[in-house]
Amino acid sequence: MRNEWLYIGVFLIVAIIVPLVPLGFAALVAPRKPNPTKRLTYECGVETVGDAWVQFKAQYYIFALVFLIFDVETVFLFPWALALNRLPMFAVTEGAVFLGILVAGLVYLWRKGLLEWQ
Amino acid sequence: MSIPLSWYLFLAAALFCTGLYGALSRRNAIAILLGVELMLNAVNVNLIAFWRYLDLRPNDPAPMNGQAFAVIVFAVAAAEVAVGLALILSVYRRRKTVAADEVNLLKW
Amino acid sequence: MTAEQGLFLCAAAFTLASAVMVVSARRLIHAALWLIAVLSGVAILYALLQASFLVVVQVVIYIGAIAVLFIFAIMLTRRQTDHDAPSRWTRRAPAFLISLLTLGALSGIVLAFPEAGRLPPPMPPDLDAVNALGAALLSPTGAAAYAGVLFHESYVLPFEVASVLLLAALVGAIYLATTERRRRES
Amino acid sequence: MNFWNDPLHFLAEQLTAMLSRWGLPTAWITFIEFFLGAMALIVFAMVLDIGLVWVERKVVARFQDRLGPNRLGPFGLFQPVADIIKMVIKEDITPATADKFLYNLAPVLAAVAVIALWAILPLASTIYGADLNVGLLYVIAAGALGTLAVLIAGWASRNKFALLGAFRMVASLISYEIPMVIVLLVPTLLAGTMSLRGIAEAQRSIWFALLSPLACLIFLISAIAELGRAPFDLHEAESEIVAGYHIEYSGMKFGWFYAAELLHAFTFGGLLAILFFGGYTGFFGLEKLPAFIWLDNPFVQAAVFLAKAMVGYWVIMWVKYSLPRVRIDHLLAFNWKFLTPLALVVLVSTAILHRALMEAPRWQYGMALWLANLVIAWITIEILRAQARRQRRHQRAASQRQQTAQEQTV
Amino acid sequence: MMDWLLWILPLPPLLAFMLILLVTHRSHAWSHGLATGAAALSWLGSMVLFIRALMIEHLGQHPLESNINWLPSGTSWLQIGVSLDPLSAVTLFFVAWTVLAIFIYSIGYHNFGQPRGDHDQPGLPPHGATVTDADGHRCIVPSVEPMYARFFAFISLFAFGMYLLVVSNNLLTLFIGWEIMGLCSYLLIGFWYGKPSARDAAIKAFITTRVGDMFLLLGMAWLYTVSGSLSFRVIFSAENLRALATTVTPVFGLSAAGLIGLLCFLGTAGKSAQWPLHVWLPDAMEGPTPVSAMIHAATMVSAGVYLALRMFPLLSLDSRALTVVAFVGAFTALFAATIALAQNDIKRVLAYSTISQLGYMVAAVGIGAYVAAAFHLVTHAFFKALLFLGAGSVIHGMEHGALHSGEHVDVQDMFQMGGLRQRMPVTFWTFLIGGLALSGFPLITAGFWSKDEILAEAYAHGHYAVFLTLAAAAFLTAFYTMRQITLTFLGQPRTQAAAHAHETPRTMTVPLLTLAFFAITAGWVGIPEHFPLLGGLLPNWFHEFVASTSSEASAKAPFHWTPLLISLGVALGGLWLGWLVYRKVGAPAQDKLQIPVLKNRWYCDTLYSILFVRPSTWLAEHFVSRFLDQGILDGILHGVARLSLVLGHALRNYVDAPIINGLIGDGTGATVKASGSALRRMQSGRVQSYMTASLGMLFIVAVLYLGLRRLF
Repeated sequence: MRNEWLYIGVFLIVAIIVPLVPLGFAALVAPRKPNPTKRLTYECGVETVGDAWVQFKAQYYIFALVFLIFDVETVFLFPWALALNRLPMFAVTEGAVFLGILVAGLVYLWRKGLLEWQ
Repeated sequence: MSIPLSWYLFLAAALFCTGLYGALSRRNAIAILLGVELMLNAVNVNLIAFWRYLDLRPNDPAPMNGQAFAVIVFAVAAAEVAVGLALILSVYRRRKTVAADEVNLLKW
Repeated sequence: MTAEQGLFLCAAAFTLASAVMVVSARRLIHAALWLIAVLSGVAILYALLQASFLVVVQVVIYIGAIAVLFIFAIMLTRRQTDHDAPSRWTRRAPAFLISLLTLGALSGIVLAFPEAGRLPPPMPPDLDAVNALGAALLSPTGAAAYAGVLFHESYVLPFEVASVLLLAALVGAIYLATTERRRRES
Repeated sequence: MNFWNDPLHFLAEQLTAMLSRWGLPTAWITFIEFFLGAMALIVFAMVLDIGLVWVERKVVARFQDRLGPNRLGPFGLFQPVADIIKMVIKEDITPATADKFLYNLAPVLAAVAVIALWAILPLASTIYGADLNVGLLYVIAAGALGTLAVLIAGWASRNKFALLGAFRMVASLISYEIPMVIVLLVPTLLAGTMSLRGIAEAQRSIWFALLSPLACLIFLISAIAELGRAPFDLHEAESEIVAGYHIEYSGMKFGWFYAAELLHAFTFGGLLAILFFGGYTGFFGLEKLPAFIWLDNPFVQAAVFLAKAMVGYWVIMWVKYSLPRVRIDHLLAFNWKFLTPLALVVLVSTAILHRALMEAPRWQYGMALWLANLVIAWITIEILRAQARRQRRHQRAASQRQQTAQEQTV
Repeated sequence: MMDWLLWILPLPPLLAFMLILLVTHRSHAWSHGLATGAAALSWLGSMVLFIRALMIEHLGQHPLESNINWLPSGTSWLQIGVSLDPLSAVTLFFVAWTVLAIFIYSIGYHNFGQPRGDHDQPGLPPHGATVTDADGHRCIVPSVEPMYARFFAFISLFAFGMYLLVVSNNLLTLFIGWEIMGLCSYLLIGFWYGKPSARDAAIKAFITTRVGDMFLLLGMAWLYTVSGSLSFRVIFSAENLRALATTVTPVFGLSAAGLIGLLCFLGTAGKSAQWPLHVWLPDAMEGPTPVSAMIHAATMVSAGVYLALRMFPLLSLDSRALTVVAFVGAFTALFAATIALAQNDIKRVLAYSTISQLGYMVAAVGIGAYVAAAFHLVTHAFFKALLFLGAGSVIHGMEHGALHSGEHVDVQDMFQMGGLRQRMPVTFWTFLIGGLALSGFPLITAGFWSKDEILAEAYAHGHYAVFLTLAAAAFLTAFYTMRQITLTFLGQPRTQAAAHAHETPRTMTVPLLTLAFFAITAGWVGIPEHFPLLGGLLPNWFHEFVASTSSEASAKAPFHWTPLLISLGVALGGLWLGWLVYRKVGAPAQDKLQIPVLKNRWYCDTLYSILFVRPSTWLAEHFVSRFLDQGILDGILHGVARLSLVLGHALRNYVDAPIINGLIGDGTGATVKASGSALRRMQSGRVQSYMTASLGMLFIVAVLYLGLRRLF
């Protein structure tokens, strides 16, 4: 297992280098004549108004929140799915209960109308 | 196979204290949470190191205490972040600030 | 110094440096990104410890979800959190002192720890860690044999409690994060 | 072991022998081998990517009833080369207000997130980078990296459209990751392992797509969403937010986003093949016969795998160019109110049946799973129809009310 | 078979609770159908178990028991189990009966079948609905409770908690049931959360009992560390008891057994409202009357005494602990009785009498009269439930009358009543029976036998102080009981409402009759052998049966004339006096006994403010002015502020709340609040500084500790 992770580490390093090569090459050959107008942020030719880092609606955050919780719960389920073959039926029911609680959360969101985008 | 356990423990301790410093010194509530995350990660490193070094024994059916603990810690961390950030957001919504020392709700 | 030690030292240095950046970066978004660096460093440490499952889970949960959540939160409170003005030294000095003391105390404990100098035992040859973890989390009767494998521990209760905890967190966080208006609507 | 039935390890051994003859320490040798192995895979992926540019453009053209590239070389085969040259020599404009480091980091990260998948993709039973025992989770992790790249790109280029696009993209990415993860549990269950190779091997007798067609379908849908291609490509809705998170990118940096997207699509085709269509296997035990033993040759397997992946890629393209873009509220509602619950149901039913019928004869086991899927699909469709009926009734009632109102006014 | 029955015994109410909340909360009939059905099932099971228990020989030595491993956690197990021994059997008996009766009673009490109120809203008692009857003229009738289903859900959950507590064979599940009941009590006291008084009462009850529970938890933890288990069998095994008795704790040199026993006893004090934690019970009367009857008279408060009885083997190892218990009990008995004299609210009188009766039981435990305590527990459960339900019935009738006559009277004020004898005969007779039982009317009533046994034991074992206190309390009890009966039922109606009061529906009267039956007969199972005339008629079965539960239970006391005569004297004298004083209360109602008590209250108040409030304020001022170092100190001062607040509330409540009937917002409270806020001014409320401070403290403490370790 060790050398597998080692391999992946090496692989990732190479995977970082490879994209850099064309970029560097481009940096060498590509023309560079910047001027203020060119370096304005592009808003379909209209003058940029205000800062781009505007505040965003909380709904995005809510989805991220839901995602986080569900993600954790599903990650919990992977060992369950693997160990299933060695465990009695009881383990399946446990997982079902676990999922049931997950679903309860989903139902709550649904009932609260938080899954609607507005 | 050549790293003594203490290396990991020292690293974890350092990480923990960095996080502690962040949690104590930052003004911004979110930054404080970041510090707390560091601390949690330090704890996890410890747990896994203990699992690898003390929990695992050859010719023994893989004890998983350390990993189980770590996974639970993941869950706790997730919950903590979710609620913490939500708190910060709601406070921000009411008071338009996330500076921890302006939020002295514990006072009342 | 073996290659492994070298790897460890690199990973550790990387992690700690990024950690320092997390607590010192002025612009919060950068702090969050440095946190991601720390998390990846920790993932590397897990890999060195041969806890594959933890490596991926670290990336999936921490980098994939928690960090994203942080970034979202930062962007939602941008008006305030763009820069985190340096806190007064009256705050930082005691904090630093305390952390230093803690570090000292922890190091003392580590030094006093008899097993500290220990080297890792060889991994059990046919160890399917994730599988065993699942068994540990789920095997209903603590020390009972399945398929000839004996589990010493059983974390059924924590397993289920974790889901309840997450549900509670979900509901609570949603309740906090949604404004009264939305709540009245629903 | 000869080159023909285990090329990688054969070469590796040769190399080891040679290098150790030169007296390098083993650590170096392993490193060099890993480096070369990684290099080989990545270069292969890159070449494939260039090919994909051509395929994509050609296929788009055909779908849209055009000729597509046909000037440069036979069938315009050299078109992608020209594209690349164009990309490279274009001026690379960085907005003045951008966060430089992150701005440059994002495209690389996007590329890495995709390329990383190739580290564990088994092209054949003996041709693979690493046989990770947590392969599936690794795939998800790579996806997380991609999300990050999008977020960084959107934030760093400090442009309203970019940030909005990034937010939308991330919202849909993370939303669709849920059903994907859930549905990834199904192959895990059936194969009893998370290593891609193990999953592929487990399908020598029967494809999981037959055991659990619903899971396969859900995976396909969420995969398309993960790729952020039409109909789920809100993040680059030209009409609303110009080009999404990579609006500010030009030249090679944009090129990397583009290339990454193509390769990503193909990779997911491959994953679809591995998880549900047997990956490099696929002769249903025919290869066991002495006469057809050659079917198990790694190169044949690789060919089979690439063919399957290409089919998957084709389907994805097909969907992309025949469906209109969905609205974001529809996107999210579809995921949370339909896909996720369905995935959960499929998972639970599969788990129960799998555990209950583990010892049963294989055909019973297979039939049970398959029938369960059919039943679930039927029930789902019924529910949907009922809802549709209700909606229609409401609409009709509303329109009638309007009519009566008008009549009264008249 | 028995085990199985034991295991499922508590479950029906729980299921009913869930079903009502999840499914049937819209339908009234379904809800109370489920609840009463479940209660009936548990009742049936309890009866079966009870009868089986009677048939088994030596049940005390070999109780029915079964354990299972519940949940694995790490490498250890949570083990739970059930058991049935004589004590739990008799408890089961009265719990089953009272619970069932009260469930049925609630149907009528909440006006099932009546129309919805005109302007009722959830969280407030129903105001009544206007209906036009057959011949067309409109009149106001009681309206149905808006949160009908919820009420039944809650009491079902409560019943579950009680059954769980009774059948459990270990402190763990006992504690779970205990806490469930605490929660339900909170929910039900605050059932009409529209009323601020109800809200405050609920919170008060919850907090106060929590104080007791915390000590109980401490005791449990200690017990677990010492004996490694929480199951009674292990705890009370001979060697374990010996170990506990011999180990000496640093606290007043009590033995571990005594200390743990006292800690658990504090839990009892909280649950069954013993001084100084009794303050919540009177306020708890804000809840609907069935709640007062079930939770605050029959079952939950009995649970406290039940625990004390369970812990008796532990307590009895340490004489000093026993003495403490005895005196707390006796004091509470007298204390509460005196207060009950001054009450005008029909339910509050009963509330205080409950406290005082519980005091009796606790005192009995304290003097080692194990069986007598259990006996009084049973009889008291019956007649007190009867009294409360009767009171509820009276209130209900009065409401009816008030709605009819349309005048606004306090339908719980006894001085607004009178002459209800003719209007509500059933209620009157049953209430009379209950009242006589409470005041220990000789020979026929249950209360006489149990109370007499306690007095006899106290006398026989030479606890003369306890004996006299209890006798005095008995006298007062008889007095205020008669006062209550006279004011309520005898004489002439003092208000229109009373004149138009109306007998309550059968769903309420039938439970009354049932309980009345037991209020008489329950006493006959425990008639001492040597009692003149009646002695041999019935075997003293109760003593034989229950005494076998615990080896420490003392032998029966020899018969003496003195306690008998005294108890006869006090009972009859009190009754007669009560009638004498109150038989001529005119329409402009005034009470002769109020004034001195009021005076007394002021006296206590000043004394108390001198004793406590002044110093704390002084302290506060000086700390504020001097060591205002919010970086380090505010953590501690924060604690100080909290402490003084809590302390202040506790003291304030215990001194004046009883006397001014829980009137809120008096001078003392204000002063304490002021001092508290004065202290609070010095705390910044910043999380970080707290954390820094606490960690710093940690280090300082650690350094000190280690340093001292080095030194010594």
